[in-house]
Amino acid sequence: MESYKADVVIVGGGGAGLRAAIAVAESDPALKIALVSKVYPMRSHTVAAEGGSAGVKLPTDSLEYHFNDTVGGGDWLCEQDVVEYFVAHCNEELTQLEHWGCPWSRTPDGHVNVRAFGGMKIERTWFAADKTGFHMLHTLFQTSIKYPSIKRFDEHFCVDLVVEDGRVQGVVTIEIGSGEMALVEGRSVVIATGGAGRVFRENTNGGIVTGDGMALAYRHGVPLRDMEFVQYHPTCMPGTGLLFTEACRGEGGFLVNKDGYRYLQDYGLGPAEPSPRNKAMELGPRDRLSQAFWYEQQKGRTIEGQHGSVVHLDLRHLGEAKLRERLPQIYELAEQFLGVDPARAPIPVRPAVHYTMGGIMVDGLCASPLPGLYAAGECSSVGIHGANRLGSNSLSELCVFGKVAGEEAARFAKAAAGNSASLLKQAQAVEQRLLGLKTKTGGSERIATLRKEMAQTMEDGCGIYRLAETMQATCDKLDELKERFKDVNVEDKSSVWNTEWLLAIELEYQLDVAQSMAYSALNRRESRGAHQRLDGFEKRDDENFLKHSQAHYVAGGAPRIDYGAVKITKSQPGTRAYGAAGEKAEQERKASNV
Amino acid sequence: MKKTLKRSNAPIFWALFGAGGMLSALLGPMLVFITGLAIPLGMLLPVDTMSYAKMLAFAQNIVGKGFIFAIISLFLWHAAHRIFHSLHDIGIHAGIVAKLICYGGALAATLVTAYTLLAIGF
Amino acid sequence: MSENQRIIEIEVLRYNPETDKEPSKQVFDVPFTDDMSVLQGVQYIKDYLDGSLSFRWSCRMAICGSCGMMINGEPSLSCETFLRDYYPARVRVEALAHFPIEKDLVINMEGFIEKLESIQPYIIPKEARTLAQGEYLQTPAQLASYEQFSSCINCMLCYAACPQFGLNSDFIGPAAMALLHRYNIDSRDAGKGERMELVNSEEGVFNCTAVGYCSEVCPKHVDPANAVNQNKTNSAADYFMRFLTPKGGAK
Amino acid sequence: MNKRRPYVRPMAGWWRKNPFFVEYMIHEGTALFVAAYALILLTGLVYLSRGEAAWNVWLEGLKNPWYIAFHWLALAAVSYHTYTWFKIMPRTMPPVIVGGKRLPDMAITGGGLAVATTACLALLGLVWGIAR
Ligand SMILES: Cc1cc2nc3c(=O)[nH]c(=O)nc-3n(C[C@H](O)[C@H](O)[C@H](O)COP(=O)(O)OP(=O)(O)OC[C@H]3O[C@@H](n4cnc5c(N)ncnc54)[C@H](O)[C@@H]3O)c2cc1C
Ligand code: SF4
Ligand code: F3S
Ligand code: FES
Repeated sequence: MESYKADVVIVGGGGAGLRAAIAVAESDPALKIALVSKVYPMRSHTVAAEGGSAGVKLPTDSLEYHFNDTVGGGDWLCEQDVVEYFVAHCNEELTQLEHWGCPWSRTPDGHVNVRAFGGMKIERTWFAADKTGFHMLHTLFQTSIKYPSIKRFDEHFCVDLVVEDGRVQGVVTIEIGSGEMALVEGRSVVIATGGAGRVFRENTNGGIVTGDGMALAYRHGVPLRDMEFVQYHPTCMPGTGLLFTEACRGEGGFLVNKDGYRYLQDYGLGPAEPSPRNKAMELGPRDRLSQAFWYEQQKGRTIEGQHGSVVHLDLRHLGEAKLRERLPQIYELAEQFLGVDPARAPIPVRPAVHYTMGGIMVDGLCASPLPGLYAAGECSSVGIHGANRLGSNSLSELCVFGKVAGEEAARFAKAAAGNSASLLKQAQAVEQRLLGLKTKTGGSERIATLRKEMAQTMEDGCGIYRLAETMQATCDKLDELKERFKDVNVEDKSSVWNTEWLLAIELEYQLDVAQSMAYSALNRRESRGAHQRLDGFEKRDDENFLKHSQAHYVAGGAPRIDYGAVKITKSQPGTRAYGAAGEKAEQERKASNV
Repeated sequence: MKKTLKRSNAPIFWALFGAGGMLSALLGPMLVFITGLAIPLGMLLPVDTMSYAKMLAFAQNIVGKGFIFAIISLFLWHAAHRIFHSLHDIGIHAGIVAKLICYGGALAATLVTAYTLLAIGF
Repeated sequence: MSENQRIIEIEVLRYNPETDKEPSKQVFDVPFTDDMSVLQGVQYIKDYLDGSLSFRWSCRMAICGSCGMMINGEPSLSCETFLRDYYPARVRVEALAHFPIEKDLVINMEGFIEKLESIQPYIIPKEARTLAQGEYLQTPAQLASYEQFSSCINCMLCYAACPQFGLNSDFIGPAAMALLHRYNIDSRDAGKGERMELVNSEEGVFNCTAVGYCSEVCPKHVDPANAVNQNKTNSAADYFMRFLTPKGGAK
Repeated sequence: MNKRRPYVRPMAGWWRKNPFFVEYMIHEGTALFVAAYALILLTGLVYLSRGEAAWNVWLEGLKNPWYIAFHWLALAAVSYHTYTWFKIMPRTMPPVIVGGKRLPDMAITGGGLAVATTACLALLGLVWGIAR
């Protein structure tokens, strides 16, 4: 087995991973960086982000506002000191991207333009048309080429961490092209493998978003935090789940039910004004909008489509010219995938799984409890999203915490002792285990069947609204699927580009991650942010559950769930109110503060 | 990591190709029509349009000389370039030989044109 | 849903380097609905008919650039090409043309990545700017001048479309040139001189014979042919100007 | 022990496999007519330099039906060249921005063809004027 020695290993070539790699390279050009990614970096799912990236920009805005929006939006389950650091560094990071060439959309005088986004009080979302993630990712990837110390392992699939002497010392990879496994050593490792949305059925995520990194850390004893909080995005394509960005509403789109009625006004988000005001109506937070959809569906006021109930995203009043300029990709998506011309007809939409708020538990410096292991991006839980992420906060997170993770990992690598000599043996054991998965014969379970059943049960039990009974059923089903996985059949026995084998490995990761979600959800007996229950726990319960859930891996069994404290600095938990009610609440808060 | 790059001499041929292509696109159809169809068939233009006297005078005039030279040589450079590439396209990578035949032919014709125009005198 | 489900034939060019001498065709019967893409068709094959079929994909929304294939001989993104447009005829799916096939529909793209790396695809500023100085000012018009060339998703359809690349894989090719051009004309960049060396070289723009099919198939309207061909003019200018200017154009 | 064995497909006959390429080969093929026509002119020039008798032989020769047929074909080919030349034009020149919008391809091609038509008519007019 080949082995390669680096100083810092970064797993994941998305926004977070690339930013981390550049941070390591800039902090010390002598450090050797191995950037491992199962796809070429520009294929990473950051590429799909459409709407934009938050950073205080306008003179009317302030860091405090951004802080309040984020903490309130997260239903107070945020680490407030980390949020404070975050909001203070967004603008700087987005400016850095500008210097690196990101084609941000501009105002007529040449400054970077900002747009409105859900749950944000003031316009602060930097955007590059409706391809923000695409441009950020390509800018980061192309910039990373400048640094000779970054050695990329493109299309190398990370299958395990190597832990020895109580610290992580490298990773084991499969070179997809040859099927050969290798040990990539490092004195520190950054995980930046993105979210896990593919464990659900209808989702906005790419095929690669399978929670691998979460499972890797989890299996090595690192808790997954707040995994029950899974964001449903309210405006997705029925069937495929493809996303119509929140920017559609930021630009002034309406959501209407089958009667053409802007139903959000019935759910405490009104009043309905001709163009949505910030933090009201269509610009409310995602959890609220998705929940409103659910109620409309219960009331029979949605439209029945081929792929379930839908409501209409109406952009017609914006006019073709504006749509083509501000939302060109959305325009094409609607035309090509749905045969709908958004300037002439409303777009059918329904909620779909979009984002995993939880992830690998790390502190404000992106360090996990396992020494040498860092995490950043969607796979991590650094603590800024709480129970519900605000749109456009996560692209900024990639940059802000990608950089922190890179710098901290570099620091750790320089201080750490040399690596143990016996790592290769560990890696060879991993190789044997995984080759076994491929070479074994006589399995009777199809990968696709298991995957489908998992995705369905997650949707059933961990959807927009949750009940103990169905969550329990989901937990049981996942246990069953894990059992059945032992009998999985990999038809393809070859080495070169054996993607079936990789799918099997991914499925195993997904099952672990799904379990952490379902059990965390079952145990949280309250409703908060994206976790909403209808079985007697409809209220937020700060007394018992203003806490982070932490799922611990238990080999061969159900995860063990315990809880950790939430760091509250300046914002005491309050009512999450939006629309007119929200404005009133805010005024009252202000008045009482003086 | 950086490869050593060799500067291509293509701009010379490409510029001639472009100039000839533009000239033939602008005037080609009408020239073919006049010299190849209208005159021999006696259509449209007076029969003596290309009489010896007129053509000699044209070829002795400095502007006329320039015109004739440009048309013949640039048309040929244009065509030579395209033919050279088409040979490559259909899988005849004769390389230097093809190059010599195509561009060499254009060069030879250019020289003959120039010589003849000079021989015709002023 | 099942009433309007029909069966379409998908013919796939298979190649397994470990057992096959050369690629061969295999036909699958795939049930499909009107909203199914060709990608979903091949996914169906992998999930239920033959798990060994290999192909790249991820985003499903025509932005990650992974899923390029030859569909009925045309380079296309399989996630935004729909089976309904071929039915009842058979759909023919092959790996992207002009690239070596690794397995089935997977091509080797290392050469392309090397090209991307060779064009210095990052801002080379006149003078470094600090974060404290804030953003560069760039007017919407300045942005518009390069924006189109910056929207390349590296799907390589243009390479599969370009016969000149097929005949000579050293040719820098359409997408890499589009990206190079994008940086050259970005108001923040001053690296044009360095990049011209590649444009002018034997691997450079003059391999292009203005076939133009690259722009035709580009799913993101990058118009790479325009980038390549504009740079012929730039390169020719550079070629002749060096005789006129004492320093000699780009080095 | 690397099992990769990338398969490189042959290029032979590529231009027959796609209508776009067939068209490309045809418009490249117009070069044959351009070359032949230029050579005919060059012959004429040489005959002109040899005196009136020689010139008249050349002029008479043009009336040969084969030559006439050739010139009809050449006219078609060169006209097609003109059309395709301007059709690719939008690919080859810097984008023209008018009023903040990129000029559409059609406009550039149309403009080019209009210029070519004008040039041709001007040439005809000129010849006609001189000859009269
Ligand atoms: C459709 C969509 C639109 C969005 N829009 C917005 C928006 O407008 N604003 C916003 O702020 N956020 C948005 N988000 C969220 C945001 O884009 C993501 O949270 C973010 O891009 C995740 O980035 P990342 O770097 O953490 O992971 P990714 O970009 O997903 O990258 C993960 C990387 O890890 C690698 N990897 C994974 N597993 C392995 C393994 N086993 N071995 C090796 N490598 C591995 C992958 O190859 C990849 O390179 C959107 C998300 C989606 C899905
Ligand atoms: S230029 Fe167009 S076709 Fe070529 S790689 Fe880029 S997006 Fe794809
Ligand atoms: S197809 Fe190829 S030949 Fe030129 S115009 Fe495009 S690069
Ligand atoms: S799957 Fe991403 S472009 Fe088709």
